[in-house]
Formats: sequence, structure tokens, C-alpha cells
Amino acid sequence: MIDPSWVAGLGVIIFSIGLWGAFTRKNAIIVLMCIELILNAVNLNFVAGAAHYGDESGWMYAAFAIAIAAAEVAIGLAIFLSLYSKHKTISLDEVELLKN
Amino acid sequence: MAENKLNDGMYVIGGLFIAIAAMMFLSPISLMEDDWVTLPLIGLPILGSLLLMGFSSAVPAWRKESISETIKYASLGISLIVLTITSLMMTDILMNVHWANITFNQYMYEVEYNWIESIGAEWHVGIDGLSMPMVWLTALLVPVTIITTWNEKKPWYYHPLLVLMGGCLIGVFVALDFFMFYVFWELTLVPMFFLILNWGGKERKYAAQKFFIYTFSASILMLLGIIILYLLQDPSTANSSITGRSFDMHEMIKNAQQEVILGNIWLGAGTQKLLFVLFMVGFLVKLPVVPFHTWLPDAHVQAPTGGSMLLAGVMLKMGGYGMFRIPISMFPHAVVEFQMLLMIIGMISLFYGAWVCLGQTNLKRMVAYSSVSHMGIILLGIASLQPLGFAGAIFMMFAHGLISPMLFGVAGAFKHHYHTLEIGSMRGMAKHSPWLGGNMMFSWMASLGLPLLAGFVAEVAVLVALWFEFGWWVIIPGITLAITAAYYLWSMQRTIFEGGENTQPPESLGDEKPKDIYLTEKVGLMALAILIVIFGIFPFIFFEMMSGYSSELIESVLLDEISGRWG
Amino acid sequence: MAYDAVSVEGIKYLLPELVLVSGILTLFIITNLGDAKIRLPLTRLRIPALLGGNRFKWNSDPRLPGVISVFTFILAIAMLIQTLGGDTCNDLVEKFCAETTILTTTGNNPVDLLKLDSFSRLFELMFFLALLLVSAASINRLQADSNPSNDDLDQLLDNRRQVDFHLLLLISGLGMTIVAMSMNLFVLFVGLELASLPIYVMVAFHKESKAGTEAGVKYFITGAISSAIGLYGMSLLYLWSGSLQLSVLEATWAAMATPETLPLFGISLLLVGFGFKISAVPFHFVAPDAYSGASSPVAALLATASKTLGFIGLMRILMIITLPETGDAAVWMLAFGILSVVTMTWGNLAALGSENPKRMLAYSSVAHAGYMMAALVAVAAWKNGSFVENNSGGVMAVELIIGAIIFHLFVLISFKIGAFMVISHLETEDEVTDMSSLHGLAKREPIIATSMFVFMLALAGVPPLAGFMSKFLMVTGIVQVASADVLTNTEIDLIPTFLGMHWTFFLAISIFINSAISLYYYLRIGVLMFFEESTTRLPLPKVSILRFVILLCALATIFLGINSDWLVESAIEAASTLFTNS
Amino acid sequence: MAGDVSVEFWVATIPFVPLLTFPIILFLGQYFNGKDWWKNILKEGGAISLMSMGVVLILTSMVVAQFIGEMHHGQGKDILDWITFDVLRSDGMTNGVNLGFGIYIDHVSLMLLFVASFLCFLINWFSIGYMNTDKINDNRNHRFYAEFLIFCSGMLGMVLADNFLWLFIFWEIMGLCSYLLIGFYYEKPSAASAAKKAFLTTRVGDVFLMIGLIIMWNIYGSLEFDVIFGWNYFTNPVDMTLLKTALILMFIGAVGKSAQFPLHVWLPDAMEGPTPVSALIHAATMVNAGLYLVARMFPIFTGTADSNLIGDLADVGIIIAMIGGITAFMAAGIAFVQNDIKKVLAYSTMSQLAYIFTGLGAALWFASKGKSELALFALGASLFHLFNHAMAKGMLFMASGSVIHEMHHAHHHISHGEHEGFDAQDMTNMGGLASKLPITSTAMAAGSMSIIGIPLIGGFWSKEGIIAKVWKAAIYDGGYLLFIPAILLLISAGMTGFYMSRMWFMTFAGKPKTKVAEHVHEETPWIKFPLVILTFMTLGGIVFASLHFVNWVSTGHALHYDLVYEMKHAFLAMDKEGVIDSTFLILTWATIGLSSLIGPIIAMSLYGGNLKDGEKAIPTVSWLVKISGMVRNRWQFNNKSLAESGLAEALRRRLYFDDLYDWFCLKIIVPIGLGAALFDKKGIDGVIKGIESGSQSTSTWIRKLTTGSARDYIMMVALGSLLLVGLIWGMV
Repeated sequence: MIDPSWVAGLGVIIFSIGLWGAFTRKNAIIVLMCIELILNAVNLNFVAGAAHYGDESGWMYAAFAIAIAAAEVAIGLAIFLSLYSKHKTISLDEVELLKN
Repeated sequence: MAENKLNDGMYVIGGLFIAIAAMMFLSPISLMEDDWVTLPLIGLPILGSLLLMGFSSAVPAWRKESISETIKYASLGISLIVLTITSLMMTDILMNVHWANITFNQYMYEVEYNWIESIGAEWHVGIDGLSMPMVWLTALLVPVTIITTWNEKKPWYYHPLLVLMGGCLIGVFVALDFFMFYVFWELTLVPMFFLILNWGGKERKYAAQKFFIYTFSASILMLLGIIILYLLQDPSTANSSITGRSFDMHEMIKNAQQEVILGNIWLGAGTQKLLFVLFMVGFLVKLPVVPFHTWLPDAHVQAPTGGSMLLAGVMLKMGGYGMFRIPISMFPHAVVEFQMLLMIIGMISLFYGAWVCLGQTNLKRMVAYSSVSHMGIILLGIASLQPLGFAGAIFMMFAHGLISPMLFGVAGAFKHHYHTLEIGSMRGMAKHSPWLGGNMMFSWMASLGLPLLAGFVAEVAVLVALWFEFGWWVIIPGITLAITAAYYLWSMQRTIFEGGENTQPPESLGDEKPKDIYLTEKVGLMALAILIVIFGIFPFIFFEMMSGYSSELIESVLLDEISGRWG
Repeated sequence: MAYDAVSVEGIKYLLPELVLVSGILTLFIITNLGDAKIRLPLTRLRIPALLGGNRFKWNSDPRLPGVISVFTFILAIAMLIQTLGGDTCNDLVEKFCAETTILTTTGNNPVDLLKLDSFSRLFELMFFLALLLVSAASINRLQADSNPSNDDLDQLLDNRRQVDFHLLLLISGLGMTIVAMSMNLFVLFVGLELASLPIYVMVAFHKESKAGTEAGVKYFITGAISSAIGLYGMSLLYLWSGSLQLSVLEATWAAMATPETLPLFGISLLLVGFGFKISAVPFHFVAPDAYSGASSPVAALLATASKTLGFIGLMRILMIITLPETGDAAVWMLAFGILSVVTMTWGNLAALGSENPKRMLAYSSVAHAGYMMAALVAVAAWKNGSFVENNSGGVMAVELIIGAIIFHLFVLISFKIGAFMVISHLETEDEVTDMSSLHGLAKREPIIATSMFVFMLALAGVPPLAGFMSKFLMVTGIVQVASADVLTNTEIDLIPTFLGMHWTFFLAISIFINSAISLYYYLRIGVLMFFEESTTRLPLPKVSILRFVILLCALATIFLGINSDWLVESAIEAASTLFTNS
Repeated sequence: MAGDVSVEFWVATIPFVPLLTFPIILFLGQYFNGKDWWKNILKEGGAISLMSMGVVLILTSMVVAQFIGEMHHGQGKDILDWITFDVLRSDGMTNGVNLGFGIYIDHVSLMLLFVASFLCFLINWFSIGYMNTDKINDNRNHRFYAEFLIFCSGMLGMVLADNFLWLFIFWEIMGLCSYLLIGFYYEKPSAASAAKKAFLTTRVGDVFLMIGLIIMWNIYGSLEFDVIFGWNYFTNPVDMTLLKTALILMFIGAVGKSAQFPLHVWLPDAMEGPTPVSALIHAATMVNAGLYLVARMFPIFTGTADSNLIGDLADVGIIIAMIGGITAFMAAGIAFVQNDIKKVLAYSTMSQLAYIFTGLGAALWFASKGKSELALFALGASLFHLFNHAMAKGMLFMASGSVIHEMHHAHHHISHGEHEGFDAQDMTNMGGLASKLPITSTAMAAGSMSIIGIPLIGGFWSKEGIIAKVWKAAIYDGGYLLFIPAILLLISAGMTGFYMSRMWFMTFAGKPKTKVAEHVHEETPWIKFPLVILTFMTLGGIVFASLHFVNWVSTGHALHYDLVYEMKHAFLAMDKEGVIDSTFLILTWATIGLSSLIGPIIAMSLYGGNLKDGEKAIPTVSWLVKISGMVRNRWQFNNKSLAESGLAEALRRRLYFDDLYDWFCLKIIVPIGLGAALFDKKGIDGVIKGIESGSQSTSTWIRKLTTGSARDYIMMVALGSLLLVGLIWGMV
């Protein structure tokens, strides 16, 4: 069996990639994907913890986290759609109407 | 549209009634047998004026003119009721009170109700030899101001605002609970803010905000002081309070005298000084003293006549009153320690203020700086730590409370009838407007401390006390008296007098013929003038109680500290 | 008492939540009655039903969904009050309190899920009140276009939008109640997401305008990242302790001899998630954009309920998990102290020159978060200071502080929502993009303008309004923990007295200075309304319900300031249950 | 019996009679101005005011009758507890100190009370004639009478007050009235500016007086005369240096009020007021207030001397005498070159007051040295001179008013209302009026003679007394510093002879210098009566000298004794025991020679001359005119070079004092004020404004950080996470 710390380590890497991607990419969809990456890192942690401690609730947390991620994606995509219909772009750099 | 507005006003009136009823229901504020303060002096003006304003806002714009007389008379009526009650109080008729013989920290007409029990805040009011003159002054100035500025624009809001202002001010003077004191202290800003903002001069926007922010910021420090004082109490003082403490000023002043509660010295030297500084900053800004004074000229110049009358007449006195009520009564050690500092600040205010007056070209601005200068005298009286000095300072508060409204009333009338405030923009007012000129001269003479007018007694008392304590420092106030005379006389020469055979009305008047003051203005100003004379000739009407208060204060609070200094 | 959450006894305690659920169902069903095709809310999907043809006249009224949600919330509040009780506090006028009831999972080894006590109940009440006001204000507010017409199709569309909006409100409310009650970090998080996701949508609800969608996107992206980071931090905590039960985490933390990396990282990241919710600097940047892009009722929700969610989380984490009993300083104390000062100063300074009233309110909301954060820091000071409370008669300072925060969050509902409602009312006329909308409001609408001024003064903390009481309580608490040591020392002089204060004392000073700064822009609103001339003197379009809400808020602002007895006691009661029965 | 009479309550009503009357006049006048009955029957308030003053005069006479000769020591009576307070001294709290109003009566106050009420009555009478017939005064005479009455009550109150505080209060009220009355023609810039000058100059003195009083109060614990005069310096020693300082400060107040060097500049300008005002305030009554104050200090000096503190306060006497001497000389010099008839009288007033001050200085010096007998005589002489001067100068001013008035009328008559370019007060426009104005010229001659000190007439006795006493102090009693004032007084006596004669001869003798002067007639009603009365008073001044007015402590001398003493003293320099002192014999006759012969003769030779042919003066003055004509014909000489010299120019410019003060005000005081105002605006308020604009710009800057880009926000969230981690980790 793989040591849970490896799993958690992978989680750290994925989290970092996700976070990095989130503020380097312009495309809203890709940012959303990066957020999903972070959530996946979370899931890895939960799974690793559950395995390490033998605690069933960890699995449940992971399952819920996936559900939340799914809901977030759904809502995100819907919002991006309406963004596109109004601004004709989903590049985060091009929506700067509100500032100061 | 009109219909719509009427409904809104009804909302307000209904809401007010509900609010009042709810308050009555939830906190047992009710008019009890001996409570002559809560409802008659505070509740009536505040609630009454709010109702009047609500009613006015309910009336559609095109009909407002038709109710203006009603509102004016209603406001006047309310303020006269308050004046009557306070006059009865003052003359010992309501209850057999000997104001001069009240012992320290003992109050007449004292009532207590629970207010915000959970933090120990009470509705606690009472009057003593210090607050009685201030209360009476406030009650007096409101009707006088209303009469003097009878013809102000938008009277349906203006006159109720004055009444509201009076109610809040009386609240400050009778409060015996720190929380209540602070609430009313800040509450007074709101009506004044509106008075300046809506009826003021050209720069009123700036002035109103500056006034509000400046004084509010300063009193925040006072709030910090109140909080510290609150926390310093023994947490078993008030049972119903969740913090175990109360805001009871009466109690705290008493404890401060005893110094020792629960085996500890209650207020140590450092604590006293810290609290003293915190409270004094709030009061000194309100007073105001140099260098915290710059809100005052702006506020005064921009404020409408009635606003500056109340502002100079009573609001500034809140600072002086507060000093006596809290720091001096509670922190004797700090008072004695900071005596020299207070004196120097007072000297600077007095002296510097007078010089600045000399350089002013705007009449209201000059009068405003003269207020700064005169407030320095109050501080000097306090710094003297003499019963006479204290009494002089309190009498100065009172006298200036009569004189400065007249100064501003006159300045306002000048502005109103001549459309200018520039000193020297005209000559020969005595010819065009003899009443205005006469009143102006009288008020200026009173302000420069002419004997047998109210200001003189105070000045002499303070100077004598100052000599006792500081000796030759008295030269500086002496010189200031001469400078004061100089700027007033110089202005008088350039405004009221001169002009040759064909006197020159100011250019701002255009082709208009210069007019004299209206009957209402005449009545208001003459009332003030007569009072100034009466209190100049018979100062003992109030001086006795002030003197009694001061002696009690020195004897029961400061004497130990002072004699400790002698060794 | 502990009950199984799905047992009859347990369900009985969840009546308010059940009311919300039934409200959601009702909203769904009633608006579809009579239609042959049942529309799934928030979508254009239509499922053919067996019966019916077109909708009835009465249930295609655009105001219907709003009325339903208003009644749902009123009913929920009624249920909430009904569930209060017990021997000690059956009088609501005296104090708002509930017996502590714990709901657990089913099974042999039950886990505590939700706790119903005066803390959670009071927060629930706050959420319900906020949502009630918002839903009442948007009964006939969110039309597809600003000119309502009687055209049937338009009405239908309006009705559809309204259904969606109020449905989101109700769902969000459900999430909020879960946050208030949760005893498990993950449950809290789920509740938070349940509350937040509808809010993301609501921010973007104004999809006809560019600003609305932009605000939605920005708020969603930033919010999602923050909560993802927070969730990652939570997962780190889980890795460290093996459980996300608050009690377990607390015990583990207390047992930790030397600070370990994993939980510190976990806590820090978790704070990011909640920091975003309360819009603390530097997580606040999107807040002004979101507030100004969203419609005013939604912005009001962001400024009150959403912020409250964040504070519940912060209190749970900071006050329960990481607060050491005595001795050491809490690990987050300095960080939070710095952040609080930066937050309040930043918020106020930014609001100072802001030309858009909604952005100004957003920045002011940031500043208010800073005040409350400062209060939280003081709690840590109390725990680590050497000051021993002479607790013979009063509550502990820490309860006072937490109570003050709760009080502040509560009264924010009255004046913050009130302020946004005024903006909302202005929006019925035209877009509110700069201060000129407020010009001369006093001449057009004296009552509305006066109310607005009351809200502004309350926000600035001018007595005797509600905002003053909360600030007062907070500062009292802070000063108490910071200064008691030195002030009772009678031997020292002024300078040592001042320097001897715990550094949290300067947080109080900072609050004061910031209040003074903030007064500038709050008063400016008053000046604009009462002084400036507007182009028109016509009154605003008559929207009775908005006016009613505004007046209600104004009266509440005054009333809660003048007579805050009940609320203060309830808040402190709630605060003490936060500490005692965890 | 002596000392039995006690002061009664009703005495206190004297100052209140006019005080209660003035509002009536003011308000009636304000509302009924222009009505016939008001103008004619009530004389625009003059009648009411005259009645009021009549009542005052009657009351005063009753008081005088009651006390004269009956009273040895001053008596006080408390009327009113004005303000009561406690005092905290380093030895504990003193309870119930009272600053009250009361009445104090002794010989000094009796005399001044009489002078004040008598002259006020007469001047009021005169005013009805003078003021009401002048067109320029239309519709404002009620103001004159009202202010006049306040003034009277101030003067009477000051004289009667039983403590220094109330003395000061009434003193200030007189200052106010003088301000108002000088500025009566407020539309004239010169009048407005003169009024301001008068008030401010006296105010400067008043400040010192007030400080002096405060110190007195600190020393004695009270300001009541009873307390201070009865002080026991043995049991309650006082700080003599401090006392000396206090007395000097009080004297500075007196200097301001009585227009002595260097605060004298206001008095000549004060002639801008109507002539009755000049008569009243600036000659007869108010300027005497300073003298009264100094005279009030006298018992302090005797008291200290009695307590063996001999000579401790002698410096004060020397200072007072010195100031007096300088002023007497300076004012006399300036009076040489004045052409304005009232200005001459003003400078003469200054000079004569200076005489009195010098005499008082000598008296105080004697008193301090313990020579109470000499001190009493010096004081007596000074106060008698005060009396004589008040009567004479009051009359002179009224007479000059009469001249001006008639000149004015005549001018009006000739030029039909054109006022431009004619100065009715300029003596170079007059001449030869002796025939046109018989009563006026007689009165003026009598007054001038009294002032000059022509033997046997009013002022002669007192002036001789003063000069002799000052010299005596200088020669015999070691007051060497007093030589300076003594010599100055002697010279001034001669100068007085010159300038007074010059005035009379320029006005009344010689040929009329203008057409106007030819058409003058003495026609105005009401103004002759006071002149006649006062002429007798002036000429017979010696009679009053015996009425015990002048003695501080009666030594029981009978009427004739004093009379004889004065006469002996004046002519023979014989002291009480009848010993003739040759030094003083020379001195006395030198004075007489200087003032009565040399001065007038030079004046006659320059300005005298016979009347126009055919004109005849009345016998009372015709001899004077004739003598002057003789002298002029005999010794006529040209003084042109002297008149155009630098000295004369300097005198005309009043020795540049006014210029100096103007420069000081305009170049020092006003710039400081303007500078302070600027500093306040830019400095103190600038800080506030700086804070405001600073936070505004910070706000702009800080809001720029909210860039609007979601990526920036995300980055900030990420950075914030790092920051939080760093801070939390860092703290651990």
C-alpha cells in the first residue's frame, strides 16, 4: 500500500499547480479547471487522511467535495456563458469595467 | 405626488408614536411625581420637535408656507414651556432648593431610571449649582434664538431644529450617567450639522462637515476615557449589568473622592493623568482652545444666525461644563499636575485669539475668534485652582453664553440686511440702522468686558484668582483686554461710525436702501441686552450658586492635593 | 441533550430548516401549477407533465414568488422562536436563548453534527431577518427591464426570474443555517458552499448588464479559489488530526506541545477562505466590484449575511480550535492584529474618495470587518495576558467582545441593509453609478433621505444609534483586556501607564481613528442628500414595500441603539454558549 | 457732634437717579423723535435730564449739609453683597469674602460729589441752550442726554463707592460715556477716531489699574476703603515692594484717565465732542477721576508712616510728582501754539491737572515721610485746586462753547448755510468779541484769571499752595528729586499766564479778524445762567476753601482760620506759627510775578489790542481790553521767527507723540494681528486641510490598487495566503 504521505505530497504539487495556474491564466475556463485541480488536491488529502487514520468520514468528505466541485463547475460555466453572451469574451483580462 | 408625501409623513409620525410607545413599554421611563427633568426639559423639546418636523415633512411642498406660522409658534411654545420650568427651578419655586448650599456631588431634581440595564447605563439626571445656570441659559437661548431668527427660510424645519438642539443640550447638562452624557454630547452635533448645512453661508458644506468630524473625533477620545473609567470600577457595582459595572457618574465621582475602594487606591497617578488627558482633549476641542480651534471660525462664519447663536452660546460651554463635571471633579491629582499646562494653553488661546481677531476682516470670523479668546479665560479660571477662579470661569461660561449669541445675532442681522460681513465695507451704520448699530455696539462693549455688563464680573474674578496663583502672568490677560478693546473699537469705527455727511452703504447692497432690523430681531436682541445688563449688575443671581459650587468642589476634591503640594 | 438528526425528536429541532425546504418546494410547485410543462427552476428545461395547459393568471404574477419567500422566512422565524425554550429562558423579551441540543448522525457511533444553542439560534435569526428583508425588498424589484409592463409574456418572464431568485435566496438560507449550527468543520464548509453558490448566481443575476455579469464572474472566480484554498487548508487539518470535529480538533490542538507545520498551514489557509467571506484585506478586492455590479439587495446580502457566515467560521476556528487556554499567545494573534488594522484603514481610506455609493458601502463594509477582526484579536490578548479577571459580578471580557461582534453583525442587518435598500430604491429610477444619484434626495424624498442619514450615522458609530452600541461594546472589551493590568497599578506615572498597555490597546485607538476618518465619507452622503441640488424634484417611483423596509430598518437602527438591552444580553448569552458547551 | 452722623441708605440713591432716568429719555426719544412736544416742551429730553440732575443736586446738597463739618473720618456703609466667594490661601480656606457695593463718605468724596453734581446740573442747563439750537444735532439730542446721564451716574457712583472695585466699575462706565460722547458726531471720521483713541488710551491705563487693584486685593484681602485705610501694619505686615508696585500701577490708570504724560494724547482729540461734553468730561469731572484715585491712596501712605514704615512709599510720591511736573510743562508748551480755542483749553486742562498731580505727589511724599501736617496741607491745596480748576474750567469750556456757538450762528447767518472752509473754533477767525459777548467775555476773563492765578481769585490760593509745598518738600525735607517738578511747575505758572491770556486776547480783544466775528451776537437762551453762576463761584473760590472740603482730617480750624492761613501763605509765605520764610516769600512773589505779570503782558503785547472803534465792552472786561491795547502799543514786537522755528513746529505737532503712537499701532500692532490671522489660516488650519487632502490623495492611490482585473484579485488572494502563512508561521 502506498504511504498516505505520498498521496498528500502529490496533493501539495497539484495544489501548487492549481494555484499557479489560477492566477497566471487568462481564460476563465482554464482558471475554473485550476480550481478543480485544487479541489482534487483536497480530495487527495482527504483520501490520504482517511487511509492513514482508518476513518470512514474522510471518504465521505471526499465524496462531498467532489459534489461541491461539480456544483461549482456547473454554476461557473453558467456564469461564464452569460459573460460570453454579454462581453463576447471569457478572457479575465478583458472584463475590467468595474474598478477603483 | 403630493399625496405620496403626505403618506410618508404619516409613516413618520406613526413610527414615532410606535417608537415612543415601545420605549415606554420596554424601559420604564415614565413621568413620575418629582421628575421635572426627563419629560419636561428633555423629552418635550426632543419629541415635540421631531413631531413637528415629521408633520412638516408630511405637508406637501406647495402647502408648507401655510403651516410655517403654526410651526413657528409651536416651536416657540415648546421652548417657552421649557424656559418657564427652568426658571421656576432656578427661583426655587418648584422645590425649595438653595442652590448655593448644595454640597458637592449632590443633585436636585435627581431621578434614575433603568435604561440599558445590560451594560449598566441608566437614565440618571440631576441638577446642581454647576448645571443650573447652564440649563437655564440653554432654555433661555432657544426662544430668544427663535424670536431673533423668526424670518429664517424654511421655518418648518428650522425652528423645530433649534428646539431639538435645545433639548439635546439640556440633556448634556443634566446627565449624571456617563453613557447618557456621551449620547447627548454627540447628539447635539446632528441638529447643528443640519442647521449649518441647510441654512448656512456659501462654504457651509465644508464647514458643516469640518465641524462634525472635528468635534466628533475629539470626543471619541473622551469616549475612550469613559470606557476606561467604566472598566476601572469594581465589577460588582451594578447587579443588573452583565459587566457588573455601571456608568453612574454620581457614584463614580463619589468613589473618586474616597480614593480607596476594596483596599486599592482606585485611581492611581498614572491612570488619573491618562484619563485626564483623554477627557480634556474632548473638552478642549469643544471649548475650543488654540490650536484645536480652527473648526470654530469656519462653523461660525458659515452657520446661520440661529445656529451660531446656539453654537457660541451653549455648545462651547459644553466643554467648560464637562471639564468641571468630570476631570476636575474626579482626577484631582492630575488637575494639580497639569495646572501649569492648562494655564499656558489658556494664555495662548486668550492672547493668540485676540491677536487673530485684530487681523480679521470678516465680522463673524472676528467674533468667532473672540470666542476662542474668551474661552481662554475659562481655562485660566480653571487653572487657577481657586474657588474664585472656578466661579469666574463658570460665570464666564454663563456670561459669554449671553453675550456671544447677541454678537452673532447682530452679525447675522448685519449679514441679512446688508448682504455682507466685511468689516470696513461700509460706514455709518449708526445712521442707516440705528437699532442695529446700537445693538452691535452694545454687544461689542459687553464682549470687551465693560463693567456692569455680564462679562466683567467673570473677567475680574478670573484675573484675581490668576494673580493669586500665578502672579505676574496676569499681565498677559491684561494686555489682551486692551487688544480686545482695540479690535472691537477699530471695527466699530469702520462699521458703525464715520461716513461723513453722506454715509456709505456697502456695495453689496446695490441699489437697495439700507434697512434697520425687524421687530423680531429687535425683541430678541433687546432681551439679550437686558439680560446682559441684569446679570452685570446683579451677578449674584447665579454667582452665588457658582461660588458655592466652586468652594465645595475645591474643598472636597482638590484641597488635599493642593495642600499636599504645599508640603 | 443529543438527538439523532433523523429521528422525530431531532427533526423537531430543525423545524425552521424544514420550513425553508418546504418553502423551496412550494415555490417550485405553485409557480408551475396548471402548466403542462413543469419548468426546472434556474433552467429552461421543461418537463412535460400529464395535466394542464397554461399557467393560471394568479400564479404568473411576478410578485408571487417573492410573497412566498417572504412568508417562508416569516414562518421560519416563527418556528425558530417556537423552538426556543427551556426552564431558564422562556421569556423572549428578557433574553434570546435556547437550550443546547446536539444533533448527531445515525448509528452506533454517533458523531455530533449540529448544535442548537443560543449562539446558532441567534445567528439563524440574523440570517432569516436579513433574507427576509432582502426578499421583501425584491418582491417586485428584479424585473427583466426597468420599465415594468403589463404584457403577459414579460410578466411570465419576470415571474420565472423571480422564482429563480427567491429559490436561490431560500437555498442560500438553508446553507446559512447549517453554518450556524455545524459542529464539524466539513459540515460547516458544506453549509458555506450551499450558502455561497446561490449567492454567486445572485451576484451574476443582473445578467442584462455588462457590470452584472462581470461582477458575477469576478466574484465567482475569486470566491471559488478562496474557498478551494480554505478547503485545502481544512484537508491539511484533517491530515493532521484525523477528524474535522471541532471538539477533536480543539483537543488535538491543545495537546500539541510545540507548533507543528501542518496545522499551522492548515489554519492559515482556512483563514484565507473565511477571510474572503468577511472581505478582509487582501482578500477584499473583489468586494467593491461585486457590490457595485450586483443588484442592491444582493449586495446587502453580501455585506451582512455573507459576512456573518465568515465570522461564524472565524469564531469557530479562532475561538474554539486555536485559542490556548492560558499562557501562550494564539498563533494567529499578530497576523490578525496586523490584518485588522490594515483592513479597517484600507477600507476607510478607499471609501473616503469613492464616487460610487455602492462601492463606498463596500469599502465601508471592509472597514467594519476590520473592526470586528480587531475585537477577535483582543480575545487572544485576554487569554494570553497576565490579567486575572475579577469576575465576581460581570461577564468575562472575552464574552463581551464576542457578544459585541455578534451584536454588530446583528445590527448591521438594520443599517447596512437599510442603506442598500435606499440605493435599491434609487435604482428603480436609474442606474446608480455615482454619487449624483443621491443629490438633493432630501428635497425629493425627505423620509428616505433622513433614513439614509440615520444609516450613515449608524455606520459611523454616532450615538445613540445601533452602530454606536456595537462599536462601544467592542472597544470596551478590547480596552478591558488590554489595559486592566496597567490601570490598576497605582504606582506609575502617565508615560509608563500608556506604554504599559498591551498592544491590543492600540487596536482600540486604531478603531477610534478609523471611525473619525470614516465619518468623513458617511457625512458626505448626508451632505449630498441635504445640500446638493438635483436635476429633478420629482419623488422616486413609488415602491411601497421598499419604503416600508427602509423605514423599518431606520426605526430598528434607532431602536436598537436606544434600547439595546435585549440584544446585548442575547448576544452575550450567545457568546458564552460558544465557549462553554463546545 | 463730630462723627455722629452716619451714612444712610438713601445716599446710595444719588447715582441711581440718572441711571434710572436715562432709559426713559432714550426710548422716548427713539419713538417720539421729531414730535413737537418732545422737541419744545421736553427739549428733546433735556428737560427730563435737567430735572433728574436737579434731584441729584438737591440730594447732594442734603448730604453735604449733613456731613460738612460734622465728620472727621471717612465712613462706609455696605449696601449690596455683590459677589461672594471663598479664597484658598496656602494657610487654608477663607470663607465668605465679599465684593460688595457700598457708600463711603469723607471730605474728599463730599467735595467731588458736590463738584460733580453741581457742574453736571449747570452743564445740563447749558446743554439745553447749546445742543438744542444747533441744526446738526437734530434728532439725536435724546442720545446726548441719555449718555450724559449715564456719565453723571458713573461719576457720582465713582465718588461714592466704598471700595476700589466699584470705583473702577464706575470709572469704566465713565470711560464708555466719554467714548460715546466724543463720538457723538460719529459720521465725522475725526470724531470716530478721536473716540476710539480716547477709549483705547484710557483702556491701557485701566488695564494697569486693574492689575494694581488685583494686587491690592491680594495684599489686603479686600478692596474696601474701610479695610485698607484701617489696616494695621504692625500686626499684619505687608510686602511693601508689592504695595508700591500696586500703587504705581494704579497711578498709571489715573494717568490714562487724567490725560497725563505719556497717556495724554487722547484729550486734545476728545474736543471733537460737543462743547458741553468737553466741559463736562474733559475739564470738570471725568478727568478728575484720576486725581480722586490718587487722593484715595493718601491714607495708605499715612497708615504706613504711622506704622513706622517711614519713607517706604516715598518713591511713589516722587513718581507722581514727576509725571505731574513733566505734563504741566509739556502741556503748557503745546498750548502756546494752538489756535483752536478748545484745544488751548484742553492743553490747559492737562497742565492744571498736572499741577494737582504734582501737589498730590508732594502730599503723598510728605505722608510717607510721616509729616502728616504738611501732607495734609499739600493735599488740601491740591484738592482745592481741583475744585477751583473744575469750576473755572467748566465755565471756560462753556464760555468757549458760547463763543463757538455764536460764531457758528453768525457764520450761518452770513453764508446762508454754507459750511465749507470755516472753522468756528479757530481763534484766528475771532477777535474783538468782548463787545459782542459781554457775559461770555466776563466769564472767560474770570475763568482765565482763576487758572492763571491772579492774586485773590479762585485758583490763586490753591496753586500757590501746591507750588509752595512742592518746593518745601524739595528744599527742606530731602526730596531732592522733587526739584525737577518744582522748577517745572514754577516755569509752567508763567507759561500758564501766557497761554491763557493769549487765548482771551485773541478772542476778545483787538479788531475782528473776519467778517463773521463782526456779526456775532449773544442771543442763545439757556447758556448765560451757568456762566454767571460759575463766574461767582470762580471768583469766590476761597470761600469754599473754608468749608472743610479740603481737609482730610479736620483739625478743628474755624472758617476764618483757614482763610487767613491761605492768604498769609499766599502773600507772605508764613507758616502756621506765623514764621515768615524768606525763601518762600521770594518764591511766592516770583510765582505771582511770572504768572500774573510777565505771562499776560507778553500775551498782550502779541495778541492784545483795542476794540474796533465805536465798540464798547462791558465794564467788567473793558479795562482788560484797554490795558492790552496799551501794552500792545507800547511793546509790540514780531515773533515770526519764533513762530516758524522748529520748536514751534514740534509743539504744533504735539511733540510728535501722536505720530509715535500712530506709527506704533499701524506698523507694529496691526501687522502682528494680520500676521497672526495669516498664520492661523495657513499654519494651524493648513495642517487640518493638509490632513484632509492627504487622505484624499491616499484614497485615490489606494483605490487604484483595485485594478478591476480578476487575475489581480486572484493573485492578491494567493499572496494573502502566503502572507498569512508567513505571519502565522513567523510568529511561532
